[in-house]
Amino acid sequence: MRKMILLICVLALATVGIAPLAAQDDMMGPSVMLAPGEDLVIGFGAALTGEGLAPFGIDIRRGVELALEDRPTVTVDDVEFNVALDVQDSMCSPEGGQTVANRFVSDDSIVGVIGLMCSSAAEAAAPIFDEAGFSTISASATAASLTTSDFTSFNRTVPTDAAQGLAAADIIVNVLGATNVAFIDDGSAYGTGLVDVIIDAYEELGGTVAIRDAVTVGDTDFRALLEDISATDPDLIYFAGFNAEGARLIEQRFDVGLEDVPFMGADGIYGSELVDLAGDFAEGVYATRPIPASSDELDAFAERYIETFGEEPPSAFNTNSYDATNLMLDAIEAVGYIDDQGDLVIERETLSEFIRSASFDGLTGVIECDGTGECSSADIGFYQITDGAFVQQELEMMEE
Amino acid sequence: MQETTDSGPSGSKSRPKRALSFLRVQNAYAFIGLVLIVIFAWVFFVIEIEPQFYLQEGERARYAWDTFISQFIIGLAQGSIYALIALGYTLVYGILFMINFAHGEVFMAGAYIGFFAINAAEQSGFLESQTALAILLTMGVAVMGSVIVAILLERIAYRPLRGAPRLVPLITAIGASITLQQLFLRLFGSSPRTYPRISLFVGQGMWGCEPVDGTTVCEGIDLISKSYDVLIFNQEVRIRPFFFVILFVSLLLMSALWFFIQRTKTGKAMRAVAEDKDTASLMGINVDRTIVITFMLGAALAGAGAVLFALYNRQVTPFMGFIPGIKAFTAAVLGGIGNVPGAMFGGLFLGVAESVFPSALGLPNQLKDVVAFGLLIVFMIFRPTGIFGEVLSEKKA
Amino acid sequence: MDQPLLNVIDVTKQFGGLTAVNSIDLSIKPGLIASLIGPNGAGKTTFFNCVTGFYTPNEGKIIFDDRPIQGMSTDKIAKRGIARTYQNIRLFGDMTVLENILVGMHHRLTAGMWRPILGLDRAEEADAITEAIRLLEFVGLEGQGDYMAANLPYGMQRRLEIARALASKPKLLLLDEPTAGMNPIETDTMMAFIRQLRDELGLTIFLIEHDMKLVMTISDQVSVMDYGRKIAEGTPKEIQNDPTVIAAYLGTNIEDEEMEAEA
Amino acid sequence: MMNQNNLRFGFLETNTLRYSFYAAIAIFILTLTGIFGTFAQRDVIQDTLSLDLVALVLVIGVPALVAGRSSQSDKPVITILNSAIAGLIAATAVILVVLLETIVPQEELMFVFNNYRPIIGGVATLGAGQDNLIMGILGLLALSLILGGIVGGILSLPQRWMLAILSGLGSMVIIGLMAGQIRNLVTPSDALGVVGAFVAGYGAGYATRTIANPWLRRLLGFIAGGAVGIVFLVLGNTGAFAQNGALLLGGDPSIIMGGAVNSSLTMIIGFGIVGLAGLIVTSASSFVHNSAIFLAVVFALLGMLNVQQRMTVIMAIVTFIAFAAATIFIPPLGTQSNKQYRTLSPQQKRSIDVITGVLALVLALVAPVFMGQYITNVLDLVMLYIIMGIGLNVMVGYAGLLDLGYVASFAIGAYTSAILTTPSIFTTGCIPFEPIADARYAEMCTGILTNWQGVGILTFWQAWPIAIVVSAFTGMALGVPVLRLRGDYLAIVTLGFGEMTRVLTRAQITAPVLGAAQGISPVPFPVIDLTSLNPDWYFELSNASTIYYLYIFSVLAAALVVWRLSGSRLGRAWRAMKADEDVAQAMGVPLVRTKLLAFGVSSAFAGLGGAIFAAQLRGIFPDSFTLLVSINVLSLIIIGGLGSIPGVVVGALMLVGLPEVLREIQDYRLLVFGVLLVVVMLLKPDGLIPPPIRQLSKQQKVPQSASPQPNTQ
Repeated sequence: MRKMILLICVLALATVGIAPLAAQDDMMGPSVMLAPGEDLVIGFGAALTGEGLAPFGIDIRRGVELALEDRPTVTVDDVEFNVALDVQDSMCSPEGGQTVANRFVSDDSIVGVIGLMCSSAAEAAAPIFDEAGFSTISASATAASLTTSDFTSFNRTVPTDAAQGLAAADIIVNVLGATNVAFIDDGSAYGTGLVDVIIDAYEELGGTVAIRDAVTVGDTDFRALLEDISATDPDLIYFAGFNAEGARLIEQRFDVGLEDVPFMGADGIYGSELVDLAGDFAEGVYATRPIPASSDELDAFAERYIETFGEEPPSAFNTNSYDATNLMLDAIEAVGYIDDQGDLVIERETLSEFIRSASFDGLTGVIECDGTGECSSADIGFYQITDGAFVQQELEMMEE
Repeated sequence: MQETTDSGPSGSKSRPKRALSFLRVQNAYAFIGLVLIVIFAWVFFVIEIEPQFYLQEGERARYAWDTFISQFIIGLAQGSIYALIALGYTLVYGILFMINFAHGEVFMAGAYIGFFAINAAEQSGFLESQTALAILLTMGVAVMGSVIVAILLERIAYRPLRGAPRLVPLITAIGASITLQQLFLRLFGSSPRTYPRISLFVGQGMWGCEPVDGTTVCEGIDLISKSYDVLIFNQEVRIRPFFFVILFVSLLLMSALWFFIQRTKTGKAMRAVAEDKDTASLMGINVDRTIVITFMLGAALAGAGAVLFALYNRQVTPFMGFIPGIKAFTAAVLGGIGNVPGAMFGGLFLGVAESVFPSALGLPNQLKDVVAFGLLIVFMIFRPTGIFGEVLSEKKA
Repeated sequence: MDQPLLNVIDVTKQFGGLTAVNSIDLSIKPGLIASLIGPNGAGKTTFFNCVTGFYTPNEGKIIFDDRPIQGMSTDKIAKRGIARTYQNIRLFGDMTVLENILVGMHHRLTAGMWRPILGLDRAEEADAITEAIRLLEFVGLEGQGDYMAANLPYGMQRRLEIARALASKPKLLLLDEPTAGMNPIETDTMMAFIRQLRDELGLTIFLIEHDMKLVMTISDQVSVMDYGRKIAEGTPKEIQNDPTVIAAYLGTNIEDEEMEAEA
Repeated sequence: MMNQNNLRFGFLETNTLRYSFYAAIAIFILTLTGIFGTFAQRDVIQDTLSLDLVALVLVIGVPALVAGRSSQSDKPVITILNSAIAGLIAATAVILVVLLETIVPQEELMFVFNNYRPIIGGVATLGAGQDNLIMGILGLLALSLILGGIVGGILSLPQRWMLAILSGLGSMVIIGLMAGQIRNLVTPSDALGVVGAFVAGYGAGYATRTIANPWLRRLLGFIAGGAVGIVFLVLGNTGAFAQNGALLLGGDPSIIMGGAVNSSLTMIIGFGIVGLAGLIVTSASSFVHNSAIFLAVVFALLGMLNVQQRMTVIMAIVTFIAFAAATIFIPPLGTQSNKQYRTLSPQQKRSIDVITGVLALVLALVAPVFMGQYITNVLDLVMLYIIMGIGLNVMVGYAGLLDLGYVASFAIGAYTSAILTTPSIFTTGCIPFEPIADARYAEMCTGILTNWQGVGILTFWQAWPIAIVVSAFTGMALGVPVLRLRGDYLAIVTLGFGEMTRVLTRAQITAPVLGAAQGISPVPFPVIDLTSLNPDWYFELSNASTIYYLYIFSVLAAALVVWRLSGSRLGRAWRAMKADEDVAQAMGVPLVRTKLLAFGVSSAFAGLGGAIFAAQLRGIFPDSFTLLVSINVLSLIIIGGLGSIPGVVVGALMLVGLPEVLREIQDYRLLVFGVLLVVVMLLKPDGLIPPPIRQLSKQQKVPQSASPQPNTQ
């Protein structure tokens, strides 16, 4: 026993002695240095395997790939550097996010990171990126808390849920005229967060919540839930979640007599995948997405997407990630310089500062970063599925 | 086996002896009856009595008979599919005492292979011209697919471990389950595949006549895709005939299985192997073959269930087997694992419970799994070996 | 010596409609070797199970050491001083021989959860192991302590099971067919061993046995069961001449008997 | 290998046909998953060897290997021929896909096989396109024959040579894939210094064999290492290790030389300890000896990688040679050291064991300095699973109670600690209330923010034990209703607990306390505040490298506690209960108490891990608490060997660490993981390291009584 205590004391002392060693692990300097001819590596983290969300992750990756196709190199002071992508599966879990973040920060040749995809992963990863002075630009992590928690590394080219939620509430009450709405989320951080925001705004606008419930991701039979909803006679069903569950809800509505009740969702169900899954049942479904207006550039981009990957984009996030990549590359070109030895130097801090105040015309509208990491304009587009495709709707407010 | 009374405490106090099995089934039915009575009493209370305390004049209660009836029928349909899968768990457990964790993936494989079959039928126009036949063929192909996967599974992952510690096959099963999921994901992609929307009209001229443009059109009833408003017990309820098709087909398949186990020679061999593998092999029964047949039977039911499931819910993904698999396993245990009628009843009960109870208890539907597993735990406390107990074999787990 | 150590009064055990043990009275005085015999299926093991607490009798009393024990759980009864072996050997197969014996000492040791964690159970463990090794020597298993129990030969497993029972320092030892499956030489050794148990350790022994030679040689008292009832009791001599016993055996399955003896 | 019914026709064995047929089916399917397309972009050796080529080689080589191994012939020619045939059959599967691609229209093929990308023109046809497809196919066939033959040839070599080649190739691929992660771990100067000191110590060990006094020898080893340290110190002071210094070009400023430890005395002592380690292993068991030397080899290679920065051809060759040579030459040395170890007296053995243990511990404590955030983070997760595995082992491995809902206890520990340490949770359900929003985490966890509105907010150190106790007691409480259940019924009920946890943590009705899907965030990180002792002693355990220490102490404590328990009266009762519940009870083991203790102890470890996990993530989200956690923990203890503590470590490394290594094969990660799970269980049904048999009678001093005397009870 005495030996044990002694051992513990020795170990404790040893740790106390070593801890500063480990704490001073900021080996990786605040800058990236690249010799001529080396690749400039950008990290990418999204959910690429696993259930349900992988199509989104792949879609986001494709946006990045298209951006890199446009700009395979960056040029700093007339020296060209190839851009390479380090793709990592961050899954949709906090520990997945943290692992990938640690992986990126421990490879000090990685200049910046596009991602992470899911809010929960991004939130767990942000402190690690902060500590290493990294800059990340997410194309899909929309949780409101990400830009209100003083993270220095986090930026996004997609509007916060708060913006989309406010817009959605406004559309529900003032455009669709619904005042007795059933809200469903998918139990994810995205879904519940969005519904939380909408309900607050919606109740303020005078609406009543008919029922609030959630589905389980991966579950298939939602008819019992829809029966409960049907008993409340809602004017509208609002769903915050993703395609697979959205399509099932849309379709199973018909089995419980809710086919005449309009169905509305957010960017999680915007995209061709929903129409593929739900087919004719999806006719008339509403959705919002964080892109204010369809433009020629957007159409051309969509065409190019189909040409390259052989299918319609399953979601809208590829455009956001296209913008995110361009923002990152712009920033690198702007802050990078060639030092006396001919190496490219990118100081992380100036990179971060640049991104946080960047502003340019992107595919999804004006990208203007406000200093908290919020880069997307908060304008929201409103769409309805007509003849098997999402068609933008004019926002005709009923009153005002 | 009369000897059991004298062969030492090979069972335990909590495990009644064989001599009682007759009585025990009686008890099981009594138990089910009791449970049903409690449930109906509660539903009656919630719908008829409770609202009188708070409902204003002219207001409609949220939870009424029509909701209950609809949810009950929906639950039966869902439960039938659970039961079909549960039978696979139960058959394998009854013989090998192992949880075939990959059975959900066998189900998934059937749905995928069925998808390609029905897709081909749709492309060739066969589906439209001979709908019923095409669906039957699809089912056949799906069953074959499931069976092949199950045979491979048994061959590769389980058979070499016949003598290994009990938990080892459980881990290979988990490994096989992950492998199959990922293999299908890599092969067929992560986006869900969707079964076509099929209409199969029956009873032209008998039901389903509608006045269209002044003339009466009798297209009959669409057994698969459409739903109809029907009066049941004076309640207007939306019914999709396919609910009953699922129930009916499942019951048919389960009876066929029951007949197979009870009456055929192979079925008797299965029961003998379940009772005692060594003795069975001494009696000239080919144990390996019997075990393979058991796997095939379970897989066939899962394959058929998968097509029903896919016609019903349409989406097919590599991960679709996981949740139904867990639920079916729960159902099998609820009924008494290793027990065929138990799995049937357990599946139906779990389906109905999931569907009805959250609303009846006034809880959000989100908590349906909590309700389902809560019930399971309560049942397990009262009946530690499931509602029907273990009948396929008397051996200790 | 007058007070019986075990006193069973009118014990009945039913399984549903089947009465396995039908109002048995039996008492054993300390220091005796008592036997229970009867045809297969007579309810002998069920009776053992009632005494050791595996079954709760439907009726009747079981008094051990002046206190009623019926309905108590088996671990409490074990604590009172009854230990047993099983017809089909039931060792803890994937534990070593020594560990099996140490489990037998369970209720005599005192360490709970905290003392081992803090390393304060060393002295107790050392004593227990020393005692267990002595016990092994006593039953003739010296040097086998670190083998897996399941890997021992059959005869040694029997002895280990007895050693495990002895480890709990019982007052009454119940042996369920201790010579089942043994050849005549092994049976003789076992017989001597049982006697040694009583003589050297002063135990009271109650055994079920089919081997009549053994029963008649070492028993002080023999009880006979048939169809759940006790049909006779007495010294070996008395039993050998009892007409009901002879009828029971001849009338039922004397063949089994002979086979048993030959085995 | 399995050898049932292996007949031979001419030179061809049926096993060869059997295995290569299975392999061909697997390869056919694998090719259809688009494996060659996916791997085409990934380089193992820069600009020389891409991953799809490695995949092709594996696809042909593994069947050849299996076929060659199963061949019973001792004639090398036959082995070689069989391997070649197996390789040929395997290649046929790839060619079938090529043919399929030419027959079936591409969009139809891709409709069914979503991830399939055309392989013609890729590595599978050796670069040949549609025009000279025949040549490509023939080339592949020829290649497969040759490759199979080579594999067969390697198999026919003496075992040690064969192992050497395989380990050389394997480590080359692994280091090549991980180059980006590990290239900055060790600088060349550090590597040179440390390996130099080690070698000096090792040499001293051999030189001083004749000296009898062990402590004198150890001192000499220490001095030898220290001398190397002094040399390097002098060199360092003359600027040899400056960034572009003369000794080795291109290295970063080193950790040891120019980094954190500036005191020359500390550095000399450090090198001395390395020298001591080098000396100790010359007379340690072969396991210790071999692993130490392999570690040194890896260290040297890392130093070289730091210079090269990529897996260049030279680096690949050096890696191959280093590992091959190590595999050939180290084991004989190990045998020698083992021999020496055997001849020592028990006391000396013990002292060597103790020193090895302490050195290993020191190594583990220093490791995060070298490993970088990523690897440390992976190790953190591995250790988390080790803690949970040790805990679950109590339940499953010892007490035989199958638990599929272990995640429930884990979640309870994590949430308890998160709730107790986070101020925001009691109010608005996770949005930090205003007065605290600006406060720094450190202030929160040093307890400044106590008694906010009557609710005490605790530091991590206060919340930790509470979390453990809460977990233990809820574990016991959940155990009460299921006491009567056995085996798989218990499994399903516990699975139910796990699933209920999953639903309840994200349900709306629990949102005010648990935060639903948004979880609880931010959870403050632990702070060790010893400023009262020394103003500099203020440590924030805020990143992977620092939280590592929390984990490693927990692992050691958990292992110690469970090791002690398993050999105690309680542990024996658990194992007896597992073997036969009824008999155990009849031997006086009180079942209820024993079972509940198993539930409690087991849950306590999950709670312990959960609390650290919450602090590590700095937030708790329901996504972390899925059935997969329970399954993973259960799998790792079974793969490692039920009831074995080293088994848990190996199992956790394999099940948690390996998927991270497999990250490099991206989309195939989980597929390989699943296959490995099956394969390991098939090859080692008792686990990788089955629990040891406790040699109680040896550990006991010889019984006092020499003569067998009757038991005087």
